[in-house]
Amino acid sequence: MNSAKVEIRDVTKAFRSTGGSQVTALAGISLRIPENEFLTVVGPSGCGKSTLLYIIGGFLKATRGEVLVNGVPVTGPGADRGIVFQKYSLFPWRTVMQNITYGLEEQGVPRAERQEIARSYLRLMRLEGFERAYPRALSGGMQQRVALAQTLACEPDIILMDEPFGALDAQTRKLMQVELLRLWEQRRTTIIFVTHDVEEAIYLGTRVIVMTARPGTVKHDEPIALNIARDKEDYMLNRAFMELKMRIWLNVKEEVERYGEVARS
Amino acid sequence: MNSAKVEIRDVTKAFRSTGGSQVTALAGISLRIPENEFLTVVGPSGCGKSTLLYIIGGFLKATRGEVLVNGVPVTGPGADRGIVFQKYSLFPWRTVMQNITYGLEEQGVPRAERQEIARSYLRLMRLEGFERAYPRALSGGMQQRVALAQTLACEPDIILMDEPFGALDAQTRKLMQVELLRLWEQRRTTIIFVTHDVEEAIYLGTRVIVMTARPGTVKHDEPIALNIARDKEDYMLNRAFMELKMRIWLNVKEEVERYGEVARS
Amino acid sequence: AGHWGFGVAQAAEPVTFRIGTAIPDYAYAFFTERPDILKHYGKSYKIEWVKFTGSGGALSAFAAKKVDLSIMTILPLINAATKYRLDFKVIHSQQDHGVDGHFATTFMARADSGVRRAEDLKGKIAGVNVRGGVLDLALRIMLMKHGLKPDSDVTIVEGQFPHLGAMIRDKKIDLGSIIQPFYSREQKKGGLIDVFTTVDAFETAQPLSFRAAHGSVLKEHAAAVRDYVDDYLRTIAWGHDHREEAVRAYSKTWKIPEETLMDYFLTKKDTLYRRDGVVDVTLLQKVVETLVRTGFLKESVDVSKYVDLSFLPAKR
Amino acid sequence: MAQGKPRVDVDMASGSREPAARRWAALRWLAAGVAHYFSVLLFFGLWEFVARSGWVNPWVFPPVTVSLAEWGRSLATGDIFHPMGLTLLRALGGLTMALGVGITLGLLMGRYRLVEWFFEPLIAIGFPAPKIAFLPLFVLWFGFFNTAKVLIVFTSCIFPLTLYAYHGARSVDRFYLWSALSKGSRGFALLRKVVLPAALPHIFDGFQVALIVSFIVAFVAEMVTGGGGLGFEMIKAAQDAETPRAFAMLFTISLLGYGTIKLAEWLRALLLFWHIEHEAH
Amino acid sequence: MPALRKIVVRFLPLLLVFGAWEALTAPRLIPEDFIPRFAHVLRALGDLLSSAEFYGHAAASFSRVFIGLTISIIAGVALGIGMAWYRWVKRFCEPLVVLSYPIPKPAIIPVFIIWLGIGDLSKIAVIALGCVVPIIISSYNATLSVDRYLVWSALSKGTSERRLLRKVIFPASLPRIAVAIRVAIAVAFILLVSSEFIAANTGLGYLTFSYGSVGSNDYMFATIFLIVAVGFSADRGYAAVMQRVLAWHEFGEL
Ligand SMILES: Nc1ncnc2c1ncn2[C@@H]1O[C@H](COP(=O)(O)OP(=O)(O)OP(=O)(O)O)[C@@H](O)[C@H]1O
Ligand SMILES: Nc1ncnc2c1ncn2[C@@H]1O[C@H](COP(=O)(O)OP(=O)(O)OP(=O)(O)O)[C@@H](O)[C@H]1O
Ligand SMILES: [Mg+2]
Ligand SMILES: [Mg+2]
Repeated sequence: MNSAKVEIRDVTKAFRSTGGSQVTALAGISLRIPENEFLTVVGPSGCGKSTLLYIIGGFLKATRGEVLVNGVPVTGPGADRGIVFQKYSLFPWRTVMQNITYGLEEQGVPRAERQEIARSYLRLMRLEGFERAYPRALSGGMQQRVALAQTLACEPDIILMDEPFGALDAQTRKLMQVELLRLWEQRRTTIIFVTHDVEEAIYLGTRVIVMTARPGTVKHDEPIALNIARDKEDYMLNRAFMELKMRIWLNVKEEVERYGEVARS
Repeated sequence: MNSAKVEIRDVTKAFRSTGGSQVTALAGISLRIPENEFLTVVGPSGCGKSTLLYIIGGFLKATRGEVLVNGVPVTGPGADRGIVFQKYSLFPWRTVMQNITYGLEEQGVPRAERQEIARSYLRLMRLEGFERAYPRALSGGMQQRVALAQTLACEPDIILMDEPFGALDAQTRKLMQVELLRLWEQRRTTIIFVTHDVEEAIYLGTRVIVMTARPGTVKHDEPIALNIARDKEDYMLNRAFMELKMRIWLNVKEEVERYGEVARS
Repeated sequence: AGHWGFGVAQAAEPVTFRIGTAIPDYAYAFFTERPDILKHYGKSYKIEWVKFTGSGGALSAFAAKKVDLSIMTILPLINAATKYRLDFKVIHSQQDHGVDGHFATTFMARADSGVRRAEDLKGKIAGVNVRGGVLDLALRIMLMKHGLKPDSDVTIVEGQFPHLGAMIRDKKIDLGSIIQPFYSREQKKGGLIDVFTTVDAFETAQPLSFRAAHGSVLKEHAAAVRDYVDDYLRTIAWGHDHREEAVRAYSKTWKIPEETLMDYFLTKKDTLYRRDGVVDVTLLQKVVETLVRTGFLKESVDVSKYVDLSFLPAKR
Repeated sequence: MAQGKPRVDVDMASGSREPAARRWAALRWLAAGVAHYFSVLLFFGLWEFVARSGWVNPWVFPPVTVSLAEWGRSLATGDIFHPMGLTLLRALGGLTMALGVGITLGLLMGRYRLVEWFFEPLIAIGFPAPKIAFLPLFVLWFGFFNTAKVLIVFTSCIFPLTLYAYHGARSVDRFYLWSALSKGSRGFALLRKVVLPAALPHIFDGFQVALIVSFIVAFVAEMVTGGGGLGFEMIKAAQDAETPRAFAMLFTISLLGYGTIKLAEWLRALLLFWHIEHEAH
Repeated sequence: MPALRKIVVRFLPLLLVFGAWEALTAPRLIPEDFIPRFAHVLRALGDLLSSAEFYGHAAASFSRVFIGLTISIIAGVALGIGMAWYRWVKRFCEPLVVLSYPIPKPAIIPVFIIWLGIGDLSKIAVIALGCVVPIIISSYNATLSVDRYLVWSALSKGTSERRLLRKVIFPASLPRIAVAIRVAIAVAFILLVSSEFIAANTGLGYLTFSYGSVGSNDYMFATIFLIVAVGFSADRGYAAVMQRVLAWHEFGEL
């Protein structure tokens, strides 16, 4: 069974911190993510979620273990894996429009087409009228939406998202979730999506993973039946959904509390 | 009736953007915030919530109107108004410990006492073991918690918080909420708290404000009976809570959708 | 510059001489201001002037063959001959010190300082334009002759020519080497007295500066060089004969006020610009011998080997 | 391999070394050293070749080996140490004074409109002025010896230092300032605790530039006004047509500068370890 | 009128300096042999500006400055970024580059003369070599401090490592390189004088030395004044251009 789109094999990551001591962010984490999976990841703050994404992205090297994409070990960043960072880093010297077209430019998409694609994303992200603004003139949520558009516009095979809706209001977030699902269904992309919102994790994911407190590994791995949440408007009141939510929530809670004790002891 | 702790009088803020056009972020917003109020603010992304906080903080000047604190017009930043920024800017040249003690240092608190206070916040924020780490070695959520501690440690009269729990996992967020409420009750601080999470707004606030889409004004102003949420563990299932939540949610939704139409037209 | 002779048509092209010179230069002023008084300029030769701030820089450019002709003074001549081992000849004189009662660089002191002779300098500070230069040597020779040890009995410092006078007045130094046009100015201001001159130091009048040329240039362009020297002497004659016009031209080039120039330029108060362009080898050799005698030069140099006066025109 | 690209933390795994491997390591270290200075060796090789080829007068442009030999001689006899000390004293003396004044002024200009209004145009007009032209005035006022030269170094260094500090102070992230202001920092404390550290990368750029300027200006001042030191020795050697000796002086200043620049880089890494630039090292 | 007042206020510091200059020199508090009266300098400047020959000198100098500066900017940015980004570039270039920093450029003019001749080339080399120092230093340090998320973002969008330099590293470092260029511009004008120190056919630096060595201080200062004035204008012009180029950059508030 080697059809995994992304395979994480026993990845450990240790950071050397100032003072020489070590922080182990990830400890022997293994995961197989098949093509077209929408994997959502939840876990206590500081447990290594971002670090995991950076390793899959090829930005950081694992201290031990490896990540395979399409069966090939990752050695560095590539255009097959798009990423939206937690702190949505836009290019400050590029306007909103130029930020969105960046990846297209790099792919050699002709100018006119680039503009057109970007304009459709501007609409999608409800940023019309800000084409020519520079990032510093945008609110936090607006910047985050530009970052989203920037990555989605490239149509990468695999998308890594680190709390991509964190700075959005509830309603805009909802809209974005719907759009993201639509794109995912259309493009059959593989998505790894870090979030703090358990409901979001269940609503979006085809599988939810709960990570343990630092050092992070997989604590809980739950496949989600598509029909639980996505089909109905009132899924929040659905019994199965609520049970699922409670189960995941308790898992996270356990970890947060455990960590509190670990740290205190 | 001049007992308002913070009074916002017809504040308008227009930014001149590159290209010479203007963006009106706030349009004639007026608010009276009595002492010891816990005001939570929700509203569509980009509606001017951060801008409002910056104006109260004295960092930005209103284009028109003024802000009074204790009846005195605000002319600049002051130690009476603490702030936690949306993009939690820690001083990168200071360790976690030094970041937390910064404000105390400025208040002339003696060293030993500073250390002690900081250590209690470290515990509160579950950051033990990271005293000597520099901000760049922290995860997003950890940085946010340091920023929280940094501001809370100063014990300001008024605290302005811009999505201070945005980068925290659900469980840690819960813990922080409880701690924040405890501090608020103890210290009788006035808090203005921007959030995207409607539940959080209701749970924490003594009053919730929904802002309109850009240009921002007050769309909806709802006092919250304290007993709705805070007293019970299972408040989420409480009927009054759910109704309230729905009401606020619909208000935000309306604004987001209206903006979509405004922008599209 | 490359200038190969290529048959008859090419021979008519004027040769370009790159001439290294110091500031201020006599010839440069008249060649550029009054080309009308020249006879061959632009016909058999042209000039590209390169102005140097010191004779040291001029010498290294000359040695590197970046100039064809160059100003030279006694120490660079000795260096060119003994250290760089260049093939060159001095072809005409420029300025002479002390000949015929003409001006020689004068070491001056404040009238009220008590310094009247070299021996009064014990414990004092003396300023020269550049240590290791010819004036520095003159000062040292003078001090030694009067039983003083340079550097221990007398501190020697550097100052630029235009400032030495003011430094003496300002009591920063007690003695300074003053050349023209500053000598005239200081005299006019008063309050300074002459202590000694280079003639006293070297015990002889000296050719101060002269023009040298590479052997190869002299060989390849003998005729053009001759024409150049002829024109050069023409400017000198013209200057002596039309002093007022000369003052104007010189002032225009170097921005020295005309009234200052009128006071000394081309008179006995000035260094001598010889009409015949002859370099007095005997005097020059005497300077060398003094340097050898006082230990500033390890071995003597036969100056005559480096002087070739055959490019001077036959007596007019 | 790209230096910037990895930007990963250093590999943690570093096993203990076998004695046999240690010899290899030593050899590799030597090879790396040669490789590191390859450009210098190449340059010297080229110089040697050209100087011996007969294209230039070897007395005017002596082979590098001759110059190095002369340099070695002056090091061996120790007669270079006195001028070296003089130049070092003047350069670093002037620089130290300029550091204090320049950085303070620059930071003040960056934070206070009034200071900026007054000094910014003066800096802009004073910077391109050739300071050397004012050396005689310095000599008149401050004498022939060290003071005038130290002061000319000071005046030359102060401009880049101020300008870099000024721009550094101007580009401090406004959230740092806001954060500090809302915690009660004002005036000098704000300057020292926030503006200074935040501007430190800029300030260090300025320091590195000023360091080089100080060496150059001290040397040139000695060339022009004498009074001992490497610059004076070099001009004297040039006058006496002792070209190898002149080059020896240049080697000395170059190596002295190299040492201090490396020291400054080390200091930079030490003081800016918190800054992201440190991660790339 | 308000416009005029604004200009006066803006340039008041300069007027004060010139005023102080005149005030100190007019009653001869500073000997005229060192610094002439400001009024005399202006007179000399007027005289120089009315002679055609002078413009030749100015053109020669400023074109050298321009060329030298351009070379130094291109080479400095390339070297600085290259040394920070590619280990082998740093390995190969750094020792030679750093060893060459502290070499006093005026001192090696004779060597330049041997290799590049007496003409423009040796002077351009002096200017370029001097100006390149701040630019290399700043581009090197700025490159090292480029936000790594920006680099990662670009890499994951298919930017090749070589393009990365142009698309991300350069623009991200630009605010700091811009400061270095501002410094380099000033240095270029200083070196304009030094580069013509030892040998020259033409140029304002040559005029400075020649007038200085015959004690024509008013003329000497007039040339310096002009150099400085042009340097100042260049600085202002550059600042205006940079303000537009760096419109995206967030400057700290005053
Ligand atoms: N550059 C670094 N140097 C040292 N330690 C680091 C570095 N980056 C991350 N860490 C540590 O690794 C751990 C995991 O960090 P990471 O950013 O992956 O957490 P996270 O799960 O994304 O948390 P959050 O939800 O708060 O964003 C943290 O404890 C952090 O302190
Ligand atoms: N410096 C600036 N220059 C120009 N426009 C600005 C500037 N800062 C903010 N704006 C504009 O003002 C509006 C309000 O911004 P603000 O940051 O207050 O929004 P917000 O309500 O905090 O949004 P979010 O929830 O996304 O953080 C936005 O449309 C933004 O584009
Ligand atoms: Mg994270
Ligand atoms: Mg905001």
